[in-house]
Amino acid sequence: MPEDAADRTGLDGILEALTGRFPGAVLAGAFERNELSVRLAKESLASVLRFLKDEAGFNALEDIAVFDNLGAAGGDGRFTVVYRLCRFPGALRLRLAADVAEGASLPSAVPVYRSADWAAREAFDMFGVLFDGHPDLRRIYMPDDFEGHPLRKDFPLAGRNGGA
Amino acid sequence: MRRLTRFLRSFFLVDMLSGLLVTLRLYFSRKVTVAYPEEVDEPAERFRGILRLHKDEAGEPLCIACKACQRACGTDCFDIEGRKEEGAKFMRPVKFDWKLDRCSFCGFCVEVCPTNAIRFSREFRLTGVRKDGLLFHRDEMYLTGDDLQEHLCGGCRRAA
Amino acid sequence: MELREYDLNMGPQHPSTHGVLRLKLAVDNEVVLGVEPVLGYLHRGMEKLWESLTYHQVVPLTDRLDYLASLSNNLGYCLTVEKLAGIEVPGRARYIRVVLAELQRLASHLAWVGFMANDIGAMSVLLYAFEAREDVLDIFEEYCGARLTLHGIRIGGAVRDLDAPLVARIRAVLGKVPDRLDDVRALLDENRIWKERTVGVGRLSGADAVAHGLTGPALRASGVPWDMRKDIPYSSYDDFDFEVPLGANGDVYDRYLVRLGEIGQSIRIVRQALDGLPDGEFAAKVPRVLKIAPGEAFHTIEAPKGVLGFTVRSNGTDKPERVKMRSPSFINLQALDAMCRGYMFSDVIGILGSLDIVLGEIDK
Amino acid sequence: MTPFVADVLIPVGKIVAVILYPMIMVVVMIWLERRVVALMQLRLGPNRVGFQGLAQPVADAVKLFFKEDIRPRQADRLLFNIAPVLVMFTSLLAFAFMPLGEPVRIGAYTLTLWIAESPVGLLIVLGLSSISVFGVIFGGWAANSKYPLMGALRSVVQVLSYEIPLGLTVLTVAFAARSMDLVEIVRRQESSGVWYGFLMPVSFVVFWISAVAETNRAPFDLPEAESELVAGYHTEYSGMKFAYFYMAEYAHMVLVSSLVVNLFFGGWLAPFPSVPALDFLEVVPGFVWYLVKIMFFLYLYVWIRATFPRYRFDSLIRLVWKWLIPLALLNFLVVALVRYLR
Repeated sequence: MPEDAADRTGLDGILEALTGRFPGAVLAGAFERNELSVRLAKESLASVLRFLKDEAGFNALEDIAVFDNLGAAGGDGRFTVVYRLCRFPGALRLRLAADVAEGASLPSAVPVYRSADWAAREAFDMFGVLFDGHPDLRRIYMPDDFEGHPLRKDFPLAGRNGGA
Repeated sequence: MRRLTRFLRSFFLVDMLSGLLVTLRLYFSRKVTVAYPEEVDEPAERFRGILRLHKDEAGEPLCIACKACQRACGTDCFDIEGRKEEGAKFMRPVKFDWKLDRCSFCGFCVEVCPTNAIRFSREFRLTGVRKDGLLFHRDEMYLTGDDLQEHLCGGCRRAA
Repeated sequence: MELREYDLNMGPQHPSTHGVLRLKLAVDNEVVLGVEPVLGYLHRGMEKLWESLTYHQVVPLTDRLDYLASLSNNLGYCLTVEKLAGIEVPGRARYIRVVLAELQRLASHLAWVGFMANDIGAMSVLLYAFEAREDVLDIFEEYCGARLTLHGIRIGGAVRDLDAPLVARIRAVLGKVPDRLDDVRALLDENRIWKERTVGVGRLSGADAVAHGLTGPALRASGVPWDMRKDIPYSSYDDFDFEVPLGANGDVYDRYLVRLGEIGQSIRIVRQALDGLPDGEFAAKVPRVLKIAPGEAFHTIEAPKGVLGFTVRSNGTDKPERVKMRSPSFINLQALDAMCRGYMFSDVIGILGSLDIVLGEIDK
Repeated sequence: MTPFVADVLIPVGKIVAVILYPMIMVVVMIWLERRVVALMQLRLGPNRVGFQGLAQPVADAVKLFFKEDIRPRQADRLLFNIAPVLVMFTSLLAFAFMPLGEPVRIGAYTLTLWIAESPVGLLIVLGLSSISVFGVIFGGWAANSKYPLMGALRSVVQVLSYEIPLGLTVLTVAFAARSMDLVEIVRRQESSGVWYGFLMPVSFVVFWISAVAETNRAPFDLPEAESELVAGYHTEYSGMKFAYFYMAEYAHMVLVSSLVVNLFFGGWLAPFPSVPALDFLEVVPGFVWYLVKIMFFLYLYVWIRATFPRYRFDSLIRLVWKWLIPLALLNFLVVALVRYLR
């Protein structure tokens, strides 16, 4: 998969712009496999997304993935919520990661990206991550009266209350 | 001028009639139905039918109970125990339970078996009426053809 | 007697929801005011299951996501794992994968044409499309022994080499598919009833489509030229020359034309791949117990339904820490509500069909 | 010929024959439809039960007879039970006025192959066929569930709007034959030597399109669109009641086909009456010709169903009000003018 240098400069520019515009927010920025990965403080998420979409031209939110760091070293938040953005044409990839403590919430991306609606609902259903400002945050796969969040690391594998 | 031809074509239902001609032509064309019980469309040579154990020419089971298949299986269908007879070179499986209803025919066990003992057969008739028909013990792993059908579907009236 | 709208429940057992999908429709007489899909009826907890299987054992499970295009799911997952583990796939393996993926796209689009036509009433087209698809499934059966859940693509390459008789058979089938497609096109393309039911229905502008995160043929029918095979090429797709069919006004008719166009392009790609098939190994040497250093990789491919993405996170053991799948049908289905507003009840069937969703990959 | 035989035996015999005739045609039609659609779709269709699957309809009937006849609890009992009977009854009754063949001379007595011959036979047949719509409405509405209700509403609007072009084209035939009596119309076609289908092709085409829509058949089968309304107005029916609806639909199709044959293609006349060279065709009895023509139109029904997609509801209504009715009116005007000038 050819990686031309142009990709890098494009992403460099964005990293500088980000750190410039949101000094406190950007915790870390790194290049892995020709993708720019940026760790953010969760409060600044909505404004960063707004900036990236309107000014930096990242018109597609490809995916919202949640990782459960139960027991891992990551102290400040149990869940890492990763936003995968992409810019067409030019196909630049960006990874925004924000840590969220259990039970805490983070600003929802729905006002910026319409396709974040169900992705956020799935994140809530599977992990219990709360999104502020989400129009209709309820379970998407599990029945509404289901307790617990299946994809959490501490979700019992062999069934609960007597293996029902 | 183009509008006129388009109107005439649509007024005289040309698009409908051409559609009718297609179905008429196919009405007389070769049919593809395979009359199943009488004609059987033999599966491909590499078809993943039911898993069968094999014996070597001398009639000795090839399986050396190394449990490589049990480890490779994603849906843990195998339950194997081996024992080494006195003077025998390899272990032999004493217990070789395999659950057909858990198997997803992924073929990892076949790929990982060192002695090529377990292989796919081309048998695709796997319906049964008895739950224990789906559990195969060691000797039942060698059944093929009618014996296999008897094991799978023993209780069914039609088989009798 | 005051007139009021009522809500209509379509599914989960309904003849044309392509699987167990339930649609709550707010309907005023026959005009649709709102559509709310209800999901979860086919949720098997794939992502939880994957966390307790080894990297290799996950491959047969990815077949069951989009069960009409199992090879694309395999390809998406395997590429992500190879990117994570830094496995180099030999040239021949990459070409074989392109042949298999494009044949799978062919089969998936043929199945789609059949379902779509049947939903709008042209039931014979279903049989013609499936008859053409049978030949492609026979190739798969001869290649790796299964027809639908193939897992013919493994981590590092393919499950078997493409030998000469199989290549000859593939070329023969590629020749036959267009004739059966001519029958389908003769029945549908210019038919006034078909055009009445599809032209201008479920229209979605390019900007809206992008805003909704739509991908795949449905997006390209709105005139937005995004195709992962061209924008972020993978598995040596950039060696082949093919066009990306585009639609003009993003209605059901354009999605129909785009998918038929893509069938033609897939045939072109497979021919080029077969002609230029390099020598060498059909798969890289990958250890049976594959341990990957902690890390995370995200990779997308152009599956028949849209952009299929996998995020794989490893923790050093032989089992993945987490595998997240970005399902194209899941995101595309979100746009259904925007597409159906103001249209008639029977159009909802047409629009839903034109999105080509598969519940296996939506509910995971 | 004792009066008992003439007044009782023969009429009863004829009535039984005219009741059996659509029943047999329905059985043949069920088999024909499944076979023809199958053959058009590259498959064989039923060929196991009886010779080439001919006993399949009988097997279906027996199955339906023994199937549990479920009535939804919230259904309106009376209307729910009346609907299938109403639909079946009107379709069968209309056959009484349908001439099935030319009168047969047995010794001194001429046996007329129809039950009743009335100067307004055509009107009665049309009236009866539109009454069967009530059966559909009651069936859909009485089931008290959403999908059948939508099927019934669709059927109401569809049948009512398609009756207008139907009526107009039938009028043109009555105009040309100067009578509303079906037998007279056929005789008129014999004497004038030309069939009205060729004399007035526009009437025939409009009549045929409206007839297909009247019987809720593809491409106008919206009231029972499988892919949309699950099964339309007869979703909630099962067992014998469903069999009634099922048979009534086919009986209605046979009725409309025989109407087309009598009005436009000279009921029992041998083809090309005016061409002397083809007189040897006269030797074949009228009833056979009548059957051949009907089979062609039944085949056409199935052929169309296998080929075309289904109209959407509003396009269906737009088609009739924008195209068929103006065309029918224009055609009626032309026929009236020709009639007046000659």
